[in-house]
Amino acid sequence: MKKDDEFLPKIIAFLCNWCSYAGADLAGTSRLKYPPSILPIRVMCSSRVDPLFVIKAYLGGADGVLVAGCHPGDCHYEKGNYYTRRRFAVLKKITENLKLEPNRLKLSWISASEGPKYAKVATEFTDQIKKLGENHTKNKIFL
Amino acid sequence: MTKAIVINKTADQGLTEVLKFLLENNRVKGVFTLKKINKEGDVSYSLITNADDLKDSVPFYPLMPVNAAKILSRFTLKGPSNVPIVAVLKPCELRAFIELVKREQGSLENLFFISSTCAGVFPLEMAKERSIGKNLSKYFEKIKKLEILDDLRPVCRSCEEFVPYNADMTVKLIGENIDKKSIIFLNTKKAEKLVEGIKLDVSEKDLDKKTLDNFKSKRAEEKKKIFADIDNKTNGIDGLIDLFGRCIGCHACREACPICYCKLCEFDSSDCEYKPSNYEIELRKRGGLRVPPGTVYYHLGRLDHVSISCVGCGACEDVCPVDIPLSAIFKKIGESVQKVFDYIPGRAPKEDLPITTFEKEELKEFEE
Amino acid sequence: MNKPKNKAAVVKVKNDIEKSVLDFLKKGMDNEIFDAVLIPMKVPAGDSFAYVLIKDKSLLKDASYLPPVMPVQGANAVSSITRLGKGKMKIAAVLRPCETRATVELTKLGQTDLENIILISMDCPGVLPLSDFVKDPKKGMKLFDESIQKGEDKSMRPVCQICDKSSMVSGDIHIGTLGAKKDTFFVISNSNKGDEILSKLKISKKEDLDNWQSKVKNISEEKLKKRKNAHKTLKSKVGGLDNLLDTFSQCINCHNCMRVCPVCYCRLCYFDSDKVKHPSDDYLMRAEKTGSLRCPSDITLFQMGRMMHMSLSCVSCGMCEDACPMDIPVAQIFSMVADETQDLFDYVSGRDIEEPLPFVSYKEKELEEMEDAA
Amino acid sequence: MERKIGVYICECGPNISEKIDIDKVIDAVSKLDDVSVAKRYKLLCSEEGKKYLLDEIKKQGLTHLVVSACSPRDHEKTFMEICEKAGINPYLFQMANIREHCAWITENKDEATKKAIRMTKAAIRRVRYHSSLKKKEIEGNPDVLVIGGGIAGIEASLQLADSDRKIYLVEKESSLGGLINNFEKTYPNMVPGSDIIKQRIEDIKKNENIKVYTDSEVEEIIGFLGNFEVKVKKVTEENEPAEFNVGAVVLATGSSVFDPEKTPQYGYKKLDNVITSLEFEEMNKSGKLSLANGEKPKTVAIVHCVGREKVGYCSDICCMYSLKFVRYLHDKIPNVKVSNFYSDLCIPGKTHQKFYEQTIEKNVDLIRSTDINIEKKANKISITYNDENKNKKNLSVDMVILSPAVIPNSDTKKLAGITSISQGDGGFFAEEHEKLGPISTTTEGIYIVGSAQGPKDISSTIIQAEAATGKILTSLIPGKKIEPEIKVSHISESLCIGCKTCLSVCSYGAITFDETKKVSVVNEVICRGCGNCVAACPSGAASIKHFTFDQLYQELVEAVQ
Repeated sequence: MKKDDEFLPKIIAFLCNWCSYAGADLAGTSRLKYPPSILPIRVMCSSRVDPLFVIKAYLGGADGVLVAGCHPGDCHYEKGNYYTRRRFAVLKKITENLKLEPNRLKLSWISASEGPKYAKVATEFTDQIKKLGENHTKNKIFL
Repeated sequence: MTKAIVINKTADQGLTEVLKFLLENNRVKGVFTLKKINKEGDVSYSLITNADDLKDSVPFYPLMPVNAAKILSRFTLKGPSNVPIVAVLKPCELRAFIELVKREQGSLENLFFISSTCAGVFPLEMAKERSIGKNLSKYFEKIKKLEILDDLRPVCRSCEEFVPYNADMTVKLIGENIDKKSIIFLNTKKAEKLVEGIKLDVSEKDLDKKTLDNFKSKRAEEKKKIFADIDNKTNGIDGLIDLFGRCIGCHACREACPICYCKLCEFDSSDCEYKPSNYEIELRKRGGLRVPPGTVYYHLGRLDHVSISCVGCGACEDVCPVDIPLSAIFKKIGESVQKVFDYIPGRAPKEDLPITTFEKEELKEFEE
Repeated sequence: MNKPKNKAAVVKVKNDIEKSVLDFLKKGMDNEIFDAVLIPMKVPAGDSFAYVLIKDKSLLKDASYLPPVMPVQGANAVSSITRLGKGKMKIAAVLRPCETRATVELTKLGQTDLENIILISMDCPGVLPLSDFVKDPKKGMKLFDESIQKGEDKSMRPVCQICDKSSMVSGDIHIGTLGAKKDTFFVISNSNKGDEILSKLKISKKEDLDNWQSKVKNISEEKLKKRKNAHKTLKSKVGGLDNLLDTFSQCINCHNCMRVCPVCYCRLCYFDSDKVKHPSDDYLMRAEKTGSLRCPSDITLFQMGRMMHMSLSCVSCGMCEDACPMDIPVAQIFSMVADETQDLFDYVSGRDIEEPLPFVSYKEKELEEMEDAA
Repeated sequence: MERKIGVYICECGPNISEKIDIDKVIDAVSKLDDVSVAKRYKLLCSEEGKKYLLDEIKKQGLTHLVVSACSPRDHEKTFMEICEKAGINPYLFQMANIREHCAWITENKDEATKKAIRMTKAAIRRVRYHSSLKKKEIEGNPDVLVIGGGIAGIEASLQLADSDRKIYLVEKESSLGGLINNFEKTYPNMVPGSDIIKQRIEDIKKNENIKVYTDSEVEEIIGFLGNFEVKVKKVTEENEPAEFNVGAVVLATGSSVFDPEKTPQYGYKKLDNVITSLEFEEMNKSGKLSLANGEKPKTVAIVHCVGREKVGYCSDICCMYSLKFVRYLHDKIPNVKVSNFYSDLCIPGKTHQKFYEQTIEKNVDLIRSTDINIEKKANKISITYNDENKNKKNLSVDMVILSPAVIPNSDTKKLAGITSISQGDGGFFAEEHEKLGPISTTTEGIYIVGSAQGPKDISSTIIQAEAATGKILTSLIPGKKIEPEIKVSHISESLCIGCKTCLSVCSYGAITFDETKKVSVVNEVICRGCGNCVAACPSGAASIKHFTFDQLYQELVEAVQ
């Protein structure tokens, strides 16, 4: 187990193809710098992100999970992200009640033009996770 | 004030008399209610079509063998009943059925609902031991005095939704002299029409709000305790592992849950099977892994799927072979999830399921 | 498999047998005979046990090869690991005899791949009823240990009390404790895999097994007697439609018995499928026939259907009874039925992987007694 | 089947090679299951690069391809084409974006390398669970259905017909032309409305490419770009609806006006000589420009923005036609006094300013006002209002013309239901995107033209008609096959429990319900593949191609391991 100062979190980032993934691309092309903690998984729409994926990621030992999509109203598929938001809310409530470190989960709206915002979210979320430390579920046997 | 039938008999006998009238006068073709089914006095839900069989009916027997919503769903799944049927349900069962109807798992058409202010039921365990019979008098004594009987299921002791929604008739079952007088409120025009011409005195009455509020506050107290207790237990991942560690993966909770209506549960599907390589990865990470895996995942996933509609009926806990305090967990989380959308499952058939609709401006507190 | 077992290896017990068995397994891992061990382990809360697939040897010390309860049927654990393929790891699976036999049945049914699995069983004293145990685990542990000391089975599950196959060897290696000299136990090989392992571990099969065999023989004969009697009384109690209905009167249709049954391997049970969902009229019609219809209906249909589907493979492991929220003696009833249906074909479920399932094979001349004489 | 996965890592010149130790990545992945080759190359998207990849796939006999390089948004297509050329299904391919998401954003080379390894491994794991997808092609029907016989519909029909498209033009009234029929003249150049419309109607009648259904309404439209089944019914008779197939649909149902009765302060329908702009156009065209008692009005008030607050938008055209009315009045009634009550004047466009200036030279008062109230005083109409300085004022006139807000046509709602095109602001048909897709809708192949999409004057309407024509001509070329989305949802009939959750979350009406089997069914050609229904389905009955549970889950597993 690493010491916290050198601890680099593993953060799964579900990015919608049209906004957030493009935003992340822009962060790259603008050579912005953010921690290599973010591991992007591309989906066509944030509404594809089944809450079960988030649970799986958490139980699998991901130190953080980010779900990012187009801003409400700008969804490439019209309404997808509104449903994403509702599903996320339910999941968040569950983790809150079970004290399952709800702060390891994050929902963000990042548009294709918001490269800087993506870098900011990535950096801040990483710091937040560093404060929380490692997700210990990765050592659990009786899951 | 509401019209109400008043009979100088116990609630059970009183309602049975009304049900008899309905069957004999062909107002309904069937009565769905609890009924004694053998000499041992075991009680089960029954669909009664012959008025004589009503003699064994015990509509308000304090037991929930299964959540009746599941049976009504099975009954109307392939289409509405072609003939009028009256069903006597507990408030939580009625709410569960409404939730199922919202999910196309049943139909309200041709069904009349009779419910009651619900004093709660005994654990299934006691039916197994056949010890409910000797506790009946105690049960009614307590409830007359608006006291909460300790032997009742925790989820009942802490239930604040004991006044039914969407019932055509409501029977008074909480408060004084329920053993002498049975008062059956006719909440809907439907109900009034149904009992038209019944040879019993009908008068204007009201559910004594003060009594019920008083009772509700006691339930609220109980709930505080129970929630606080479960809150201590649900403590992060280790808490979950302690809670669910003894789960044997029988998934009876799901089978008993009225809201779990899927043909094949996601958690029994191939999606949840570990491939050899997945085992290898997990072992590399953890050194060891429970087999079959996914115990915590199953319960978290089920929480995600049902919490929005959980009516807190407690069926899950009743059937758990290893006594996991499921109902408290699901009730607590259910309520806090439902609060987010100001949603009470089964309150109104017309109300959209929160997961099938949205507001453009909402839930800002969940975004960053 | 099933070669005559007249010789076996003998292992010295250091301080206690459990440790020695675990030690034996550890040696197996040390010598890379297997990469992982599937074995029961106490759950963190300490109120039950669960199967754990162990790769990190240090975890072995917390394992227990003979837990006092059977919360999960080991066969399900094995199939969970190998149903989708044998994988790269060689795995030693420590299972009770009935679990081993269920595993063999599942293999015949294509639900497991045993190529990389080494099945290790032991003389089984039975297990305690699960529901009692979880209510007071400490008491349970004590009770179980005492019962073993005294060699009693009265606190074990009813179906364990009448188990005549508690030492049946159908896996690769069997840990024999019966008839062993003080502070030793037998390691009996039952397959080439088994022999291979013993030789790799440099344990030679010199000791002869008469002692163990005769002891096992006595016990199983005695238990068989008990079993026959138990079944006889049971038959008089549940025989006949009325009695049967009465027995299942409290069934709440949760299908738990089916879901925990190791040989009920279907993904979606026939009795949960659309085939058993009918239009409202059907239910009403049936109600009208008798005046009222018990709901949920078709309880007996389900139980008999299940007998039809799995009684030939039933290993009387008792999972169903453990999991029944209404304490219906399902396991006893099924063991009774299973004995008779399996007798028809002189079949013992899980006895031998080479024995074909009765329903996928036939003899040209058989079952005359079932045919119409005329 | 035995998998042979080829992993190729692009140096992208210095872009990746300087930031990531590519050889380390190669070492890390070349031992993985099913990986038969892992190599680096200087620039895979270059012509030589593509050729190299093509040869490699063939030479190595690869079954699956993983490319660690730039963003799939840049070059996924490029490499998929190479797969196709090389004879492996393009969907047995996965990209790891180690440039934008790794090389360019990470300071430290070791860390970048570690992340690149992780990302590449995840891609490798994912690709093992990919399955071949077959390209779908359908023969698109080039014919077009145009709903609405006003100027918008007429213009679209004629333009399309000129390029030899067969047009079905449906109009619910008995004659074509729509509102313009009533306009004596049109602003800004005051040419008679009939000039614009008459000739066109004649052309339509002559054109055998155009089949006109008057007194008819569309009853049903089911399908997708290139293939819509249409039912059209005559409103007047009880006969079987006409059925035909088209490849595209133009919604040109136009608009009507806000009912001033909803704003009683204007006295409409309560007082004589208070009329709406449309009534005035008719009256004016019929030449009987007079009061109820037959006399000519000496003083006329024109009230703009009637109902603007109620509908919540500016209707764009009212100011201009209200000024046009001033012209009408002065042409017909010498020295008539006209007063225009407005709240904000809307005079956009390069020619309109001139029109405005010429108009106000005439005997007309432009009164900026609020809180207008109209009553009868003696035999005159009295208008009380607050002027710009909030002073209460009063004016008596003989006649009041109300210019009500423009609202969607009454049957918009019905059509919205039939076409599952949602109604946007003000109840007009919702365009796909306000700026980027002003005439397209969420259903490919259905377009909105004219004031069905929002208040519009004639010229903008014609612009839109031309735009729609362009879209249709380019997307539906006779003989050319159209390729619907492949990565679409599928709902397992055996697992679906029929709760309709998926139906309520689908934005495209791509899911229908089979009432006999009580299961949901995806129309694969309408589905856009967002995957919303998949996440919504509790029993895992819904799945989406190329983003299956397995594919995403396995990618995830590798990423967190």
